[in-house]
Amino acid sequence: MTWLLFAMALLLLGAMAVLLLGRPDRNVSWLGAGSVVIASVLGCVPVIHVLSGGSVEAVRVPWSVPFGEFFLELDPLTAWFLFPTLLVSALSAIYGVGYLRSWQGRRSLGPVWFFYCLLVLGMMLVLLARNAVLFLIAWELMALASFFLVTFEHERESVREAGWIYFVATHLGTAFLLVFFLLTARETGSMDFTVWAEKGIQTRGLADILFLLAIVGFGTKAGFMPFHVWLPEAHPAAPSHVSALMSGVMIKTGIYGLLRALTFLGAPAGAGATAGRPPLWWGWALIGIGLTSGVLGVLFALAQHDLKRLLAYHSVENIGIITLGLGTGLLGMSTGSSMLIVLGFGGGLLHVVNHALFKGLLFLGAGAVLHGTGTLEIDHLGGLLKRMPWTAATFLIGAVAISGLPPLNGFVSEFLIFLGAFKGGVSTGGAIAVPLLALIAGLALIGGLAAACFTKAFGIVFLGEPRSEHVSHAHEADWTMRLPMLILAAGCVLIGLFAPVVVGSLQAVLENLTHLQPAAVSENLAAVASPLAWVVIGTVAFLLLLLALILLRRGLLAGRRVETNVTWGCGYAQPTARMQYTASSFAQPLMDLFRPLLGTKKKISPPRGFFPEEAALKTVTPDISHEEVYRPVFGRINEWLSQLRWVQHGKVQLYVLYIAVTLIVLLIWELR
Amino acid sequence: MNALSFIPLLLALILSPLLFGVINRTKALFAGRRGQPLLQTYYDLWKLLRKGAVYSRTTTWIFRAGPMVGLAAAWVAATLVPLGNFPALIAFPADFLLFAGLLGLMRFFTVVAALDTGSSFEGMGASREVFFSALTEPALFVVLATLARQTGQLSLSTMFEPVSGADWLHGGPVLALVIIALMIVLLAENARIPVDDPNTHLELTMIHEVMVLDHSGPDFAFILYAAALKLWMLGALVLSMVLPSSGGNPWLSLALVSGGMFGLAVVIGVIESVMARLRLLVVPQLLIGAGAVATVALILTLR
Amino acid sequence: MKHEALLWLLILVPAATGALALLLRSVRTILGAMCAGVGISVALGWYVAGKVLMSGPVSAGAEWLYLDALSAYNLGVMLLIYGLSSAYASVYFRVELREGHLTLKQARLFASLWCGALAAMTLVFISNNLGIMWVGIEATTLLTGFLICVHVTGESLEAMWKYILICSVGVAFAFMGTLLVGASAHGLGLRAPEVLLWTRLQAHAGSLNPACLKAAFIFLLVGYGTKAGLAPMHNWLPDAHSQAPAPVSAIFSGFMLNTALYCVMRYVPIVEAGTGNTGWGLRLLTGFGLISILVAAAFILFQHDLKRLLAYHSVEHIGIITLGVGLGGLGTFAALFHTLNHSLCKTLAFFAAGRLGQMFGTHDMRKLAGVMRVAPVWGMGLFGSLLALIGVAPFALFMSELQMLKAAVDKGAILALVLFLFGAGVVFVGALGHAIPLAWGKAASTVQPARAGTLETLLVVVPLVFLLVLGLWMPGPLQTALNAAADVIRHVSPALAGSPGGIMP
Amino acid sequence: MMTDLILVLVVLTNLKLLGSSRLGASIRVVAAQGVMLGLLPVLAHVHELSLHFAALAVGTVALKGVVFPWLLFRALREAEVTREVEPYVAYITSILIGLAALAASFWLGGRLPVSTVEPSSLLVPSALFSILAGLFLIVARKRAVNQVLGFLVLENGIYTFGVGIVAETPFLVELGVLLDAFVAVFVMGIAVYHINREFDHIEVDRLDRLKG
Repeated sequence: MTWLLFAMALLLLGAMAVLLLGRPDRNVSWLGAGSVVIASVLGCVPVIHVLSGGSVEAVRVPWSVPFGEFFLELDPLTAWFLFPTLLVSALSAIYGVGYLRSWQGRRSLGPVWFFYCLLVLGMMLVLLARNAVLFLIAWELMALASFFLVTFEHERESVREAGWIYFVATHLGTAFLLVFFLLTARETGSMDFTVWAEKGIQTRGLADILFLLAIVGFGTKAGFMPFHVWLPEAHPAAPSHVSALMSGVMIKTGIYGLLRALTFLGAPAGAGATAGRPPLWWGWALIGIGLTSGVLGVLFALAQHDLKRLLAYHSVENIGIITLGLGTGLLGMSTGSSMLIVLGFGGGLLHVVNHALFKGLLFLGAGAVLHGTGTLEIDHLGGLLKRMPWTAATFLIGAVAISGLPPLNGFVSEFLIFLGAFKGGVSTGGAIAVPLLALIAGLALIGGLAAACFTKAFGIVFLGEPRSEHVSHAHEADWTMRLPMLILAAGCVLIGLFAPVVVGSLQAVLENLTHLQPAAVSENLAAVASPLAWVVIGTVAFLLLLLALILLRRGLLAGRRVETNVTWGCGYAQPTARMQYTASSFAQPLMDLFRPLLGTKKKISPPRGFFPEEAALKTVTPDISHEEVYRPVFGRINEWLSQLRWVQHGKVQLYVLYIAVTLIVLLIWELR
Repeated sequence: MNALSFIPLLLALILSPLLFGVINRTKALFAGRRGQPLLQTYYDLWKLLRKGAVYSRTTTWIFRAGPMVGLAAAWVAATLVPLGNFPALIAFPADFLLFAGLLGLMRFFTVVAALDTGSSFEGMGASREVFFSALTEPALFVVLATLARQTGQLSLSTMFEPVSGADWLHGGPVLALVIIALMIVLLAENARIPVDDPNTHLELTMIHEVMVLDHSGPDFAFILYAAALKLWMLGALVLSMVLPSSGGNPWLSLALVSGGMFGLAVVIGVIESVMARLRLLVVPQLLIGAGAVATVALILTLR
Repeated sequence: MKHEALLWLLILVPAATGALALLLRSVRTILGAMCAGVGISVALGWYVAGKVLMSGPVSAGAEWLYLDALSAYNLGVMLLIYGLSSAYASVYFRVELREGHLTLKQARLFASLWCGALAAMTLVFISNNLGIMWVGIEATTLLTGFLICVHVTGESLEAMWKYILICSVGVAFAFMGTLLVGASAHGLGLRAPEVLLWTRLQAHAGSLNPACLKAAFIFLLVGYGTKAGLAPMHNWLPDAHSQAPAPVSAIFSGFMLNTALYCVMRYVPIVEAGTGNTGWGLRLLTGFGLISILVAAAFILFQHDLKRLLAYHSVEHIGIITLGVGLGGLGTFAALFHTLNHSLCKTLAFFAAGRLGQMFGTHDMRKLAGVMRVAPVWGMGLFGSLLALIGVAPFALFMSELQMLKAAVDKGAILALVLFLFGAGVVFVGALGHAIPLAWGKAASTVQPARAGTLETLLVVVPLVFLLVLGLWMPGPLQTALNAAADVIRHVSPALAGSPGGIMP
Repeated sequence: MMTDLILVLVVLTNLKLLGSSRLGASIRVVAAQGVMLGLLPVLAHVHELSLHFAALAVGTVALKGVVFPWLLFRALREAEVTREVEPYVAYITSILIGLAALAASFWLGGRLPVSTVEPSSLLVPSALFSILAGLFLIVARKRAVNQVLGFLVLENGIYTFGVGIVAETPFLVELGVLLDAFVAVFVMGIAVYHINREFDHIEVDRLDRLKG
């Protein structure tokens, strides 16, 4: 624990230092990044210790704030989330040094690093806090810091708009959390998470209400449909290393919060006894949310033209997948099936880490593209692989991983969830089977669409011929930006190759989260580890065969005539870049099929005459919940409140009349 | 695992190219031609392997990696597929996830390799490929879920065991529906009529063929072989369900499966001869239909 | 004893300074004298308040002057605000002077009224006689009336007229209420001079005439509520705030409103005890609080004038404080804490608004944009205080509102909770929508940036840091003070008074 | 006996105010009302007439009867207006409303268990009525002067009430009231003066630039 305290102190110091130092920017970047990196390294020590079965560590310091106590605890669940947080924070920080270089001189970098340190600190506190007040403060600190990071390029109108949407969304979410915490506090008569976990919520109705509150409150941060509106706005607006941090780990604090909340609602405690079991509909609800977020998320991603927006929607999708895992776990809780619990929660938790890795990687890659070409319009890019080989290679790995394909990490976590769903769906009766089977079909669809989306993203951005001038002056990122991407890519591969080991490491966190018997957990984990061992064998075989083929091909082509020529274009001698398939045309068939869901708007000016001068097609896919839910609701409230304008319309007589009426009405009412 | 368990793999590796021959023969017969020799595919492979290669200046290592990844993936996948009474070389719970994953990987790289050429035709093919596969994927998984529910098994080798009359009696409709769905998946995944026409070389109409336009020499050989393997594997799955059980006699079952595979090839050939390729706009309906059929089967298992 | 002398001095010092200001001959000396006088009374006041908070109430002049925890706490906060505002006023008017907007006459008028208002407000806090307390409020109203139109313009006159008329009516009601309270004590055998002494009434609260007391409280609530800016009696407030010079708006929002609210708080324990502790009065307070929050929220949404926006924020926060008192228990504590936070924050906001207004020459937020770039220091002050005002953690206002929510939940006042959250949510959405362009929007090219001096920087940084610290750490003394003050309102018997048991879990 | 008479007169004067359009006349009526109220305490406490009441009476009469009218007439001269033009509520309606208010005041007065020194059942109701009438004048009239008058009537009402329960209200406070009323009117007078100079009218309903 002391290590963690040191780490946090260091972050605080770093924050203050960069703020005070201010200039020169170069050193500021190194100072900020350095403190984050060292803090992360320090923090990882106890985290790994706890995850490897070490004892839970806690520190309680009285804190002179009403109901507040500086109570931190590092249990496996916290450690599990803390690990990716620290990792991605450190890597993004290193990346940031190179990424922010282009702003040097134009803008003092002190504030951005200040808030970066605060954001990391906030996330650590959120994960560690065991006192409601402390948690809320940390939660808000996180929101505030990230708000200032999102609005880094506040000269741009769109960025300011995004910042507004983001802050409003997260703050309204917090409102629900406040109610959640205060109601729980009232029920248990304490502000202490450990007490909450012990007592749990016994009254069923209240537990249901709290569950819903938690879903809205934490779901807003995590990005459940339809509370996700801020994601596609904020992530593109933020500097890329911040997007990586936010999308990779910050939104996971929502998932963490939801899990933590479940431990209060008497759910996990009841895994054994029928007493505290959650009702079935909780699991149904989560699976429903997961499917909605997953399918709609990936569909909207497919419809985007901006690379970072696309990635942002994929975060929604992956949060959906994680939620599917949690839902499976909850169903397990309701039925007391340790298999479902372990596979469901295990898969969800593992996907949390995996998504942190590859989504972080992908955002960093997108950042490198932006840094190199100055645009994120997918249809303006192309052929970048030749100019940015490292970025392209790592991005490819990320793309394969996020599509859930072997041999990478995405496949592993989805394997767990799928396996759980199949086992449950096969063995049990309708009430459990139906959501699980829906999950199977849905996850399969998500997988197919994700593959489609990332073949598009990678293929159009990095392959083919450059589609615009932007690409021509593209340049590969420097090592500060490359190194983090390489490390993350390595992470994706390693988790894929050592899947059984990784799955084994879930032991501690699952015991801690679900209160199952260690035996129950370990045997279920073993039951999934053995197939994964086979998967790994298959993977190795695959790689060996691939190697063999490479050698074979080289042998075959050795000494033969290998010529290069233009792409065969059915007789076109010189295929120009304009003739290539664009991202929009690539996605068009799927878009047309799902038009009803997406509400894509097309603006076509078709070619006219014998020698058409120009023709244009423009498609925009506004966010459905933003358009259909929030805009109307906010508009309604707005116009409803503006009915009150006349109250203040300038006539003093009227004002006195209000007073008189108030007085007389009260008198008559109270003295009647 | 004993020697027998290598049989499905070996048969797949050796005989898969023959399927194309049989299909083409059947079609030729229907068209009243003599048609190419049965072993034509082998000749083609051999010829291609001995050729040099031409590459587009646009392309990168992705383009070269595509075919090899595809073939390697197909090989590994082949180890998971049972054949009639012969269980697969490797069988473990939920091995079909790895199977599907490998096919997905194969597709992923074929597609990016196609996009690597920067040709609009191959882009078009790629687009259609991902479009259709995104629709077949759920269908395939629902089929798997149905079988898993029906048999209570979670491994290809045990799920796709030959079915006895008894099974047909108590689960007849389910099996029938599953077979239909799986057949459609097979045709779509292997770019056969009615989804795609491997014969025409009018790019606009094609999906799989057009994606590999620019490949040549050994690369193309790999692709061809991988395609044959894919056809064989999915075929094997369908076959395993329709084949009657052969009381454990290896030779009998060997005869059964090899006969069965080519019977299947003939069926495909017949389908291709009597049906026309569907309009592209209609294909999604067919695939979604497959998913629907599979779902009906699943619902039947739920009651 | 010497506390007596001090209590008298508290009124005399500012009064004397005010008189002196009329005689001085140069604007700078006037401002200097003003700051000096305010400084002295701040020192005195804090000393006395500290004494009281440490070691119980003091009284003087045959109990006509009386200072207990509640009044001491409010006095302390008021003096803090006054001190800051005076310092700021000197900065503000120096600029005016440089630009030739300020004549000697105006300076004299301002300084004397400024100090007079201080004396009047002090009188409100230290008088034990409810009648005198009322006189103090009335005097404040009339003195500050002229402060609004230090610069005579059409708008400022209109604002002043509305302010004077509405508040006079309100205050008249308050007097009616005071009389009724006196009437309710009829038959207790209290001699005439004693009947309005708060301490006496407090002692006999149980045996006052309930019906009469209810009527009295309604009059008082409406009356003082008008002065405090509770909806629907708030309409004078945005006009006055938007037209008065920034330092004046600062004390208006910063503490004049709270002074009036303090008078209401004074009556709460008496009314509660008199009406048999049924929470009758508290319900009224809750109602007014919620209405104020919602009305303010509505007007914040579509506001274009920065100072009017801040004024409506005052309505909202006064509403929040009232709501807290209405919730009782922890809510009272939170309300008093919120008083401090809001006053600091709002004062800072008006400081910034004033200086930025001088730079941009307008308060129209459609023209007033990009302040963070034009004037980093004051921009930070404005943006920071706005964020704090809309309840962003880790600023102190978040804390007090959190405690208030807890009070509501623990009391089971779910409707109040929901309405409060709804209002706060609307305010957040609306105000943030104003604040972001304000901070980063595209500034008009005509605006010339102004470097902020040391004093100005201090005026921005000190309150912000204060709010930040209070949000993350509540000093023990403050907590005991708040508890002691809250216990006066909650009417906890002296034995319990001051014990943290009131709020700690 | 005398008290009742005065109180009745107060009520009547109020009704007169509601019905009159001439500002001059209104001012005089209010002055008269002030004088009567000034005498009220004396008459109410004939038996124990003390210096306190004497002083109070003198002060009241002086202020309400002399100073205020003077101030207001000055304001009138400044503004060169003599009559209220088209008020929000027509005079007849005003009087009817006034009667309704009178009824209401009696009802409320009955509800308020205030024990007055001289048990006069009229005192509380007429006080309340004055308050309501004053409010009505402020709300329903356009001329600033009229609103000052309204405020005065309101103050008179409160004063009446104060006198009624004078035993409980210390002398000092009463002087405070008088003083405040004085200053209030003074301030308002100056304000009217300023307004008139700034806008060359004193029609309050045209002071509506600040809104929203």
